[in-house]
Amino acid sequence: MKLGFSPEEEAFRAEAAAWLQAELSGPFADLRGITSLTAAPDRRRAWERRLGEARWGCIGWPEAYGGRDATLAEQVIFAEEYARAGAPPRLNHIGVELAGPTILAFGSDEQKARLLPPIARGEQLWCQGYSEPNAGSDLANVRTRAWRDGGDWVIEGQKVWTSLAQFSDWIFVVARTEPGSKGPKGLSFLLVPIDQPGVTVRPIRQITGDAEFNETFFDGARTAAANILGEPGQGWQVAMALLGFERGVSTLAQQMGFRNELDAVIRAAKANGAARDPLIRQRIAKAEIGLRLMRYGALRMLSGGTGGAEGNGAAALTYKIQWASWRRSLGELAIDVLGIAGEIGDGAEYGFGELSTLFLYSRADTIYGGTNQIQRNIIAERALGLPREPRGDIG
Amino acid sequence: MKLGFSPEEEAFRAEAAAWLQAELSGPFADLRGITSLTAAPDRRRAWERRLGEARWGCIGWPEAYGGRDATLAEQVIFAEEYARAGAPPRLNHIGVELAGPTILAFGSDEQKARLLPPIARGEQLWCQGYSEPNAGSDLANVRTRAWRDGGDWVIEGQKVWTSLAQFSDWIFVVARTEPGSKGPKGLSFLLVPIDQPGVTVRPIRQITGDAEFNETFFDGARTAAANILGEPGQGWQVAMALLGFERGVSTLAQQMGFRNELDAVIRAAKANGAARDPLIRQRIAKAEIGLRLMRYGALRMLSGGTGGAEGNGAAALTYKIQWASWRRSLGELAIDVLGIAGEIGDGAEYGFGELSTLFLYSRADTIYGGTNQIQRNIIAERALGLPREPRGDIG
Amino acid sequence: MRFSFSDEQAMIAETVRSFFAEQATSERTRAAMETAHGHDAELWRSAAQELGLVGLALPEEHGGSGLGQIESAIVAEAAGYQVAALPLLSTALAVRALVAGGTADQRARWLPKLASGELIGSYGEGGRIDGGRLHGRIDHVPHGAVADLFVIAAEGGVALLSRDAAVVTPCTSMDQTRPYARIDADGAAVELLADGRTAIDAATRVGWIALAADALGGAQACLDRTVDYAKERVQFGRAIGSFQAIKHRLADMMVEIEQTRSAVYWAACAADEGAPDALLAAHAAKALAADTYRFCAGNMIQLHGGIGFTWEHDAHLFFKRAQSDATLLGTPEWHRERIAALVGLDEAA
Amino acid sequence: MRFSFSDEQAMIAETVRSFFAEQATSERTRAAMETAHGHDAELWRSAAQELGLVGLALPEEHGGSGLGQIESAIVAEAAGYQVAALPLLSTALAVRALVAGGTADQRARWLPKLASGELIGSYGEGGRIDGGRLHGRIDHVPHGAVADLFVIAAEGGVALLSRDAAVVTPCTSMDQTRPYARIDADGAAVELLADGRTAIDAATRVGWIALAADALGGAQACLDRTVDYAKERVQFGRAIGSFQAIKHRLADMMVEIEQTRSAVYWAACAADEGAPDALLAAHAAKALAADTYRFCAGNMIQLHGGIGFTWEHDAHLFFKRAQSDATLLGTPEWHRERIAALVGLDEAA
Repeated sequence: MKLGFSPEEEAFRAEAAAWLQAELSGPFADLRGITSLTAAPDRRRAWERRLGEARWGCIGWPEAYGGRDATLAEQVIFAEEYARAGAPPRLNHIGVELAGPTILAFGSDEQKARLLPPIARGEQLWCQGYSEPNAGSDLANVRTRAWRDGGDWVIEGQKVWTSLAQFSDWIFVVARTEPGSKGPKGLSFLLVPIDQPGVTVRPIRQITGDAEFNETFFDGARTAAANILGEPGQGWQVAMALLGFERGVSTLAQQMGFRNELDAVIRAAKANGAARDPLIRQRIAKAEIGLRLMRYGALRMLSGGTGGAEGNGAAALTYKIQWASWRRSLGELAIDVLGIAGEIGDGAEYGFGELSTLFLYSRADTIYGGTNQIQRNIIAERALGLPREPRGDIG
Repeated sequence: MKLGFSPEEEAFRAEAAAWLQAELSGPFADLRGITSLTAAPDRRRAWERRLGEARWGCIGWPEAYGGRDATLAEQVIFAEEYARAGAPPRLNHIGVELAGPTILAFGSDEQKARLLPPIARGEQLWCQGYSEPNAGSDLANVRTRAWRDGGDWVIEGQKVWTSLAQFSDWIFVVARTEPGSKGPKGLSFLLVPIDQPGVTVRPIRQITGDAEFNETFFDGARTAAANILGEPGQGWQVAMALLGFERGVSTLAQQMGFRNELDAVIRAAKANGAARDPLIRQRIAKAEIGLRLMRYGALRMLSGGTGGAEGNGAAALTYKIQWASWRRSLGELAIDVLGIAGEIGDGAEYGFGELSTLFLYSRADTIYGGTNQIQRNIIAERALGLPREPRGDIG
Repeated sequence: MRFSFSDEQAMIAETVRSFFAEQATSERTRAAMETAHGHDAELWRSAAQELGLVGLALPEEHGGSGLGQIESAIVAEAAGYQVAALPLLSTALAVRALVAGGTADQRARWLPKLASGELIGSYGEGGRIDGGRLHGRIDHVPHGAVADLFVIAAEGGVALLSRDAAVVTPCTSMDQTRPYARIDADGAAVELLADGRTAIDAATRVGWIALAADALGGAQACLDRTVDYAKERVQFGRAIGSFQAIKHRLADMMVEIEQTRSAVYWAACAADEGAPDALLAAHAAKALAADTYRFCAGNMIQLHGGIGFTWEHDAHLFFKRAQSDATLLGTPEWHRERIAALVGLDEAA
Repeated sequence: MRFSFSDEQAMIAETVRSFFAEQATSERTRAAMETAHGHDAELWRSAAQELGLVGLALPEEHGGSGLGQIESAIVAEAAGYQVAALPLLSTALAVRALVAGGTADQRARWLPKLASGELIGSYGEGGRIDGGRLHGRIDHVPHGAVADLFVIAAEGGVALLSRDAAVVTPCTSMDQTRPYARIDADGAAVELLADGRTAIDAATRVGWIALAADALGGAQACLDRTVDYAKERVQFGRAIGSFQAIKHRLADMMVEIEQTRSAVYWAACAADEGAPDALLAAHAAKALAADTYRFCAGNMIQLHGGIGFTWEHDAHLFFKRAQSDATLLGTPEWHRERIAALVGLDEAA
């Protein structure tokens, strides 16, 4: 057990920091400090390409596909330096952290050679099509259908909460390819180009007034037969493996965003005197503890060994509910620090400052990507071995 | 809607207060201020008789059975004055508040005439036999059996958590009288004298070090055939009705005990300086609010009208979880106010001061009489009309 | 002693519930939200003139019905149940300040017009009075953009300010059903109330109870709508209301709501009866109701899943009004701190 | 950078878990509790002499194994898992104070005997030192009734006190597995440590981590035992572990425990590496672990139902030790207040 870094690792840190510093005070200075997931999409597309050119886009991937074969420590360091430099959120987060690793795990050599390098070069952006309006937490209740037509798959149906679809080139779609099948059986994992007449992206306005998520409609959308990951009918296994990648190194980048948010709360509390309130102080301390422990929890997951009797595989199942609950609490803390002033926006349009928006937006955290209720089921059943919830339909 | 009392009611208050004052500074001065449910049983038996003689024992009952036909307001007033006078906990709580009302509701004229007056006179004390070791919250899972033998019922089995059984003359027992029946069917509600060879009472030592609850064993215990309440097989209906009486005027007396406990916490906080801690102040304020609202919640229940769209019948279902959770929180507040000093007892025997004992003892509040989990089921199913939990056995 | 509605109160409750259910629909509320004034003028006219709801608690001599806080709470609860976009609270604050602290002339001049709904009132804290003129900025004035008359608790006195005497700017407000305005008073001519301290005390106490009642209604609506949804929405082949996690969360909401109901009507009744614990009751009601509403509205979003945080669904209206109910006229923490003082924590041991 | 046990650490963990599971049984713990000294002397001898657990983190020159806080936390966690009745904490406090602040002579004289388990140490705060003599009363000295040597942080310095120089009275303690004693020192002759401030800082930091590790082990035991019970216990014809309310409560316990595990080993590792955030980590571990343990032990009682609050069942041992872990050496609130200061809340905006 060792938390410090070796001299070689510190040298790597210096290299990464220098490159980021040069770019973000030079050609990409306008992106420094952006935290919104939807701001400046064109410039952030350019930034993805720049990362790709310099091979900083997917450092954990094999060199053959545009990565650096970076060690865990190097990935941790790069995530830290990326955030420290004030670099913007990755527009291709889903391509880099979810689609890519899944293609690495399930793709054929042809697919890997064809699909991974454009992600690594920052040329092709990805989004995900999991949820459906009637499914919600019941991810396996897929109604989107696909069937073979000549050399193509044809897709009919609707996905929802497809974040970033408006900026993406590709979407992966879990579709029912065996007519009459139910639940997790008979599904396939298809990779679908977005820029085609059969795909329509419609933004969903949220509680914040903004629209970050979308509904995506597939109306005779087509993709080549080669764009299936795994075998037909194996879609559920691929999809579940992909969800596992959500608990990867990208969590560290996410945490850096949280760090910025907590720092903003602390600044606000100091500015308006809330920092002297013992109740607020306790809550800030709890938030600080929770944030630090997200980092060390992630390092435990990534280190892969056993920190306890159960091993870290089971512990990793607690990560989603942990960060989601933490951030929702941070939102509540933020608005309580601001007081009534936090309920006033500064423009004529409906919209608020960063911390008030955090209060509203963070209500979604405990819902998307598996509600807290679903997470507790998963922990209870998979980590603790308690009996499964009975389904009402397919048992 | 009116919270104040009329001049006639205030006159009643003066009469009750004067009588209590005379008794508790005169012949029963030694009982004043006692809060333990098990202390001084012989003297408290005498006190029950004195209450009975003066017809203060069961004032809400019909005059024919020893009561006063008191109005709701008079019952509220007496409960308040009883507590204000520092009178001890009623040793015959279960007879007065549970057994009596159930006999009134389900008893034959013969049973009422025979059983109620001795309760009203304070001559016969009662306890209850509901829970069984293998049943727990699943009250209907009764294994205690009873069958007719000549003019008697004969009882075999075991009950647990029979509080006050060591001081009681009678126990009511829910027993299975239809062999092979399951769940709530085939049960009967029997009234059984305790002082007989077939009944053995064994105390259960608790987390506090004390023993307030008991196990009660029935080994060929007998009771006369006349001592069944309702028809054979109707025991479950009788038992459920009895549980409803737990939400009666007696809640006000219980609350007066809680008032004393909260006052003790406030005194302790002022004495050791914890009262200056803003976190403690918030918790004390919450406790104060919760306590007040128990009173007004009880008055709403007892007033019987509609305070909201659902009517108060549904609202009454929330009372148990409300007081139990409140008191458990009060126990936690108490020990936090005391700090580490609260973990030290003053004698050589294992045992602690009132507030430390409250901390330990109150863990039981959210368990006995239906756990918080069971209470939430009841509220969700009966008040909100949500689907019932499926049983694993009898559907 | 009877802690349940009288027949008349039950009738009022029935009437106002039907009224708001029919009139204060989601469509109309959203239309009012779009104006940035958060005011359904047609609904206001009906409420004030047809039902006389605005003047309910006003003495009859001033054009009111001479009822009390219980009846006012019934109205506020029903309006809250529909998150109605109406200046009920702001007007009640101004009215109560005038009743308690205005001169006879001020009362006679303003109260009948406020009671009839002809004028809308509001209340703010800030600014300073100097030589009969109000200076400075007053923030967070509820429904200020549509108010005609303001009671301003300023340094140096409590002022009556006409809308045209100062600059009133609507604010982009998180809760669009009770939006705030800002007043910039650059030496506006004002009248002083006769007894400012009494006016503020009376107005804020009424405001606490009104906000608590609004929160009670809102929380109950969150529960009712979520229960309905939980019975209909099917996931994993079952109504989600059959999952114990959902059931228990809904039960917890009901437990809090029922305590809040006791608190609101205790506070209203104690106020009407002038009971010794009336102040403690008002603090308790405001503190608890705000927490309950936020808890229930947060759970409404959570239990609705994805649609619960869309703009299209009403859940966010409740969620934002809950936040506003919590911070306007004192946070729950502030009210509990007052209770801590009232129970004697600052007295010698 | 690797945040998981090394092979050697994993082996130590395996060894001590087996040792405590076999030796620190409920029967032996209860026998130790009955003595009012809360000390299983046989277990202590085995732990100190056969396994060398007491001297684990002591430099080899003083008879220790030269390991660090990580290994000490592994031992404390394993002991906590069994609520072992052993003066591990109290001795660690005395040892660490001596290592950090004792003179060379003091270290040489006492450390080997403490490491071997021949002597038991403890630590207390209170009293005052005057002319080389200790006066006054020192409360809440853990395992004081069986300790031979006390480090006393008094007004005027940090003293080394021998058992026979003062009156030591065992106290009836809520947690009988780590009972307190009271010391009455009526001018007892003491030696002063060379650097008292450093001694106290080092001892308390080690104490915080040790208590956090004890709490981690205890909380994990509460979870494991309750999971086992929930799988076996049948109510309403179903294993109670099939009810979602129970499942979710157990899941919540695990979520807290896993964060606590990260906190404890972060704090231990940061201490060993002298990391800049070591102090913050120690506060975080103590605060969180105490809350987690109380939460888990409370749930253990709740989910066991009636038997959970009987004396006969072990749940109360965990519940009481959790309370003791929370209050000894600073409450969670105190530690969080320290963190609030460390993150700069008292600095200018």
